[in-house]
Amino acid sequence: MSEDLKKLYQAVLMERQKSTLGFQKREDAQHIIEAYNPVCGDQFQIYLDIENGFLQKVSYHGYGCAVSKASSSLLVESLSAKSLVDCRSQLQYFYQCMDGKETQPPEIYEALAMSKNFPGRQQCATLSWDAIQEFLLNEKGT
Amino acid sequence: MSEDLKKLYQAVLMERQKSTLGFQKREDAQHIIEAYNPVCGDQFQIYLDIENGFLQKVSYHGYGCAVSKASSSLLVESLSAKSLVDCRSQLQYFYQCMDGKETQPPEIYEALAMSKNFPGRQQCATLSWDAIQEFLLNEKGT
Amino acid sequence: MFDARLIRNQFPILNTQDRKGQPLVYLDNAATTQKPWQVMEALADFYEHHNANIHRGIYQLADDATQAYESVRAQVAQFINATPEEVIFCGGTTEAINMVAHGWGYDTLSPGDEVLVTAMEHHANFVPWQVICDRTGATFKVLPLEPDGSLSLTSLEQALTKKTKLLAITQISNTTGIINPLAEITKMAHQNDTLVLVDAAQSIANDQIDVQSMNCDFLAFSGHKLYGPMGVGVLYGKSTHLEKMSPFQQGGSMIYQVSNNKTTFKKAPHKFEAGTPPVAAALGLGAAIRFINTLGMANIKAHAQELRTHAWGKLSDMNDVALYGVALESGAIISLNIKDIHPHDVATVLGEAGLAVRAGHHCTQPLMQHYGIVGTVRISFSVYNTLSEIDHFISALSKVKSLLS
Amino acid sequence: MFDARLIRNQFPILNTQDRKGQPLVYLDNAATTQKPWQVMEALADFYEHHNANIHRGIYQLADDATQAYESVRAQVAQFINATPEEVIFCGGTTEAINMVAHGWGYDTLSPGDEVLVTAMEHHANFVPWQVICDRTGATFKVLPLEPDGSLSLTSLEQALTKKTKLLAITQISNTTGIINPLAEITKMAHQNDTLVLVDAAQSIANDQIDVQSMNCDFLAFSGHKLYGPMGVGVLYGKSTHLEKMSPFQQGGSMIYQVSNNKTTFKKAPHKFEAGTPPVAAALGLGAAIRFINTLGMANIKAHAQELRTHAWGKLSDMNDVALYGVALESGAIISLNIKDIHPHDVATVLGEAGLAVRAGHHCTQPLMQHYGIVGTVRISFSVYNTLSEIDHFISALSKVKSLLS
Ligand SMILES: Cc1ncc(COP(=O)(O)O)c(C=O)c1O
Ligand SMILES: Cc1ncc(COP(=O)(O)O)c(C=O)c1O
Repeated sequence: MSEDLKKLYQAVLMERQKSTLGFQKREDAQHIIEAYNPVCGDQFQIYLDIENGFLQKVSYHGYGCAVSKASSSLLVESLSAKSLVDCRSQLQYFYQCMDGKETQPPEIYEALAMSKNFPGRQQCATLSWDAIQEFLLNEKGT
Repeated sequence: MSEDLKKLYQAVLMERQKSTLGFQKREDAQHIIEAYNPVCGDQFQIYLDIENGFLQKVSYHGYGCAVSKASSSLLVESLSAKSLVDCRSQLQYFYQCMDGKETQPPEIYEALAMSKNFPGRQQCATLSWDAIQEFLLNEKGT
Repeated sequence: MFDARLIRNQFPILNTQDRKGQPLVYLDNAATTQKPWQVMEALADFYEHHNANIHRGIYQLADDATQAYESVRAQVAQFINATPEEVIFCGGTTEAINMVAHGWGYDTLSPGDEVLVTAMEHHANFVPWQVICDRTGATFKVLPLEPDGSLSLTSLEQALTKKTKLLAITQISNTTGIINPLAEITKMAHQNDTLVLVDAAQSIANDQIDVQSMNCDFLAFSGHKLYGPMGVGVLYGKSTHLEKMSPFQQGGSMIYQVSNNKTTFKKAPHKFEAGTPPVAAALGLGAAIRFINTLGMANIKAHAQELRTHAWGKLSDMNDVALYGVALESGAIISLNIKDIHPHDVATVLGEAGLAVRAGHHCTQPLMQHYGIVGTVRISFSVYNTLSEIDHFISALSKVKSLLS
Repeated sequence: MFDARLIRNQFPILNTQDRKGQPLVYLDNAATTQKPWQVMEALADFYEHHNANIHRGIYQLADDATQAYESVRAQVAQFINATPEEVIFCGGTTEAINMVAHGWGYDTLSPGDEVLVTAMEHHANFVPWQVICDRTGATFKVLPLEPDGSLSLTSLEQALTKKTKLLAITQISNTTGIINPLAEITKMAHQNDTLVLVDAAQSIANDQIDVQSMNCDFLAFSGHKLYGPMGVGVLYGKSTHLEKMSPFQQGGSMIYQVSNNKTTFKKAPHKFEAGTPPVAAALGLGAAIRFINTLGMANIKAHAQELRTHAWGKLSDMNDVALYGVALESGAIISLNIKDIHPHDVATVLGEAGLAVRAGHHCTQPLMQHYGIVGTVRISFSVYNTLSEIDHFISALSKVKSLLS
């Protein structure tokens, strides 16, 4: 069992997967964003409202692997109650960690970044983030 | 230049090709039979009448290579004024010569049979004969 | 029977190691099989000694290439008990099915007609029918399955009516390995004048196929699932159907005569082979069929059954493993899930241990919807797999559980 | 420039002999080129080290295969100055054109619309348009040529109207080598909002192609005419068109989501690649492009021009030889006839002398009808042909005449 694999799965991810942080359906949300990977069938909805330029009541629901779930849960944690501006920079920071460009990433980001060492798993770590990024691109306002 | 090639082309074929034996359009023929090879585009019409069970006024016209022309001309010569029965056995004899099953074929048949030693040329020797054979199959009467 | 360990020597890739120095345990044969050296040899031999475009050349090379290509057609015909005129070369199962869906379907289907497929079909035998029905106004019907994922012949009988113009059905499910009894099914269908297209992608390498006794109207398979190269496949069709069917593609080699106003086509099979075909790949397929014939299909089938029975037994002893499909009378495929662990996570951990298995929906989303799941872990067997590889898989599964649950 | 004699060493087949012990003089490159060893090596390497089905695997092998396949897509994109999303792999030129004719044409064309082709098109760029026009009720128009077989831009300008939805045109005639000035032609066509599909089957190996400066809407070519394997080809399409275009085939790997009622497709290029693609052949195409890049397209073109000029000069000195097309600014192809001798008879005699040339209509029957002939003898050149091979051909022609006339 390689070290990379342990890093990817152990501790952090397992914990998050078991916790239910942010795992909640909310059909009356202002925005329901689809995150879908046609290759593996993983599919999440991200629920959020935007109030005065801040993301509120962010949650997610759906089905996916440990990596994509942990990553979605992290997304909820990272973007909740942030302004659109802050969300955008948070996303940038996240992708820098994923690309290994950030030299001192938080432990959980570092663990997720390990996914790129595993065939076909890169997208799992970024699935929900990619969906939010596309949403924010189209969303006017700062 | 191989012996086979000389046999195929020399003397007999050249002579026939130059001669115009049976090379004649006849739009008012009772039967006009198409012989067409889609691969090379060779295309002949065979004209004939059937009178009391005998092939009459057989001729051919069209465009093709030296081998298919010689073979068509030979066909005209071989079937003219023959009864349907005799035509059918003549065809059988022709194919036996082509297949090398006849041990003492006439010189011209033997020359045509050489075509099977040359890539893509087998059909040239039998093009018109194949068309007549199909015609005779559908033609009732003996 | 044969010794799988000896057969492995004929497959160069099985003697290589991954980046970590682990040997390859290849259990993804339903996706594509590995290739014996004879197949690579056939490809190289063609390009080094016989390469020419076929059907149009008047020199030795082109003639050799044409004859070699046509002799594989005869070989395929013999392999499935058809005549060469009924064997059409194409790119693979997917193209073969599209040829019928669009070629036959476009001319034949109209509103009121129905096309019936089962809920266990691969997308390749599902979506083309959905699309052509949409275009022609015919009705696309999906036959539901029994809870275990198998087909009920009673339901099938009820679903078949005079309106059903065609039934498109797989011989072996690529997800569960379930085998459909096709000889019975074609009999049922023909009573309603329903044509039957058989997707033989999974059966072609695992069971003797006889299109006469099966009495199917069309049958499709890919070379690459039969130890042959990618990029070549076969559509079998009964001559009476092929005569009437329009060519899916048009181009060189399939033309009888072309003019500005009118174009006529050659007879089958050439009518359906527009353009330069994959000649080398076809010769590779020929080599693959020779390889299979040497082993003997009965032996191949028995070997796969031995592996499957062994694996199914071990897996059903594990109480947090869910198995899909049925224990017996199945193809060389098993689909499973470990409780609360996503199939991709399972496959990643197994992959690290050198085990190549597939995880996901296996291009059978309707079947996933039937089971109410998103995906499975799938293992599938071939002539070179051994019982000890299965044991290795089973013990790796335990590691997965300890890491992930 | 390069020395063709040294290049020959890279082509194993050129070092073999025919049954009579004669070396191969291969002058049928327009039908298919021979393959350098790098291409065979790429095929074998894939099957011996990386064989797996792509796009769906979570193990190393499948990931390697996917990345290798996608890297060839990027390589092709660079080769023709496109982006990878605009590069669709398929079976060859014929399939590429059929994808557009049936995918784009079916949705777009209706009565009153016109599709324009030229009388010099290969059947592959003629018949699919004829068929789709017939199905949709659009008008199929064939642009006549000048007596020498070339295209008049004035006639083309007159033929293009607002009704012309698409112009399908070859870059280089596969029969005469005539080159059509495509940058000018696309400009003319776009003034009428006419899309332009370029058949690059003959130009891809003989001239630098830049889809941006050519500004074509679609472009099609085959790997096997570019030193690559048979069974793989490319359709380039501008992204805006590809987004809207329906997939010609449906199946695995191109699906976004499938259910009984509705199916959605992925984005281009994947939307157009249903089923298992010819991965090894694509890698072979990658090796072929590397081979070409090493030689340099400018050198390749100059070499072909040298051979053509030499051959054309010698042939035009022979007073019973008719030449078709134009002397200058032509691709690596010459078509001819010897007075009163049928092209097949010429090719048979040449074939006996080890010379591989093509005879017939070259899948351009409308062009034959234009010239009022049934066929020609065609020679076509490649990087490995030498001036002395041309001389050998010329002297063999004399033998043909002495034997046959
Ligand atoms: C100009 C032209 N277009 C199309 C084709 C068809 O190519 P393929 O047979 O590889 O599909 C050819 C080659 O035969 C050609 O020369
Ligand atoms: C049952 C079944 N049908 C069709 C296909 C499609 O085959 P291909 O991708 O070779 O066209 C497959 C393989 O993926 C399959 O398993």
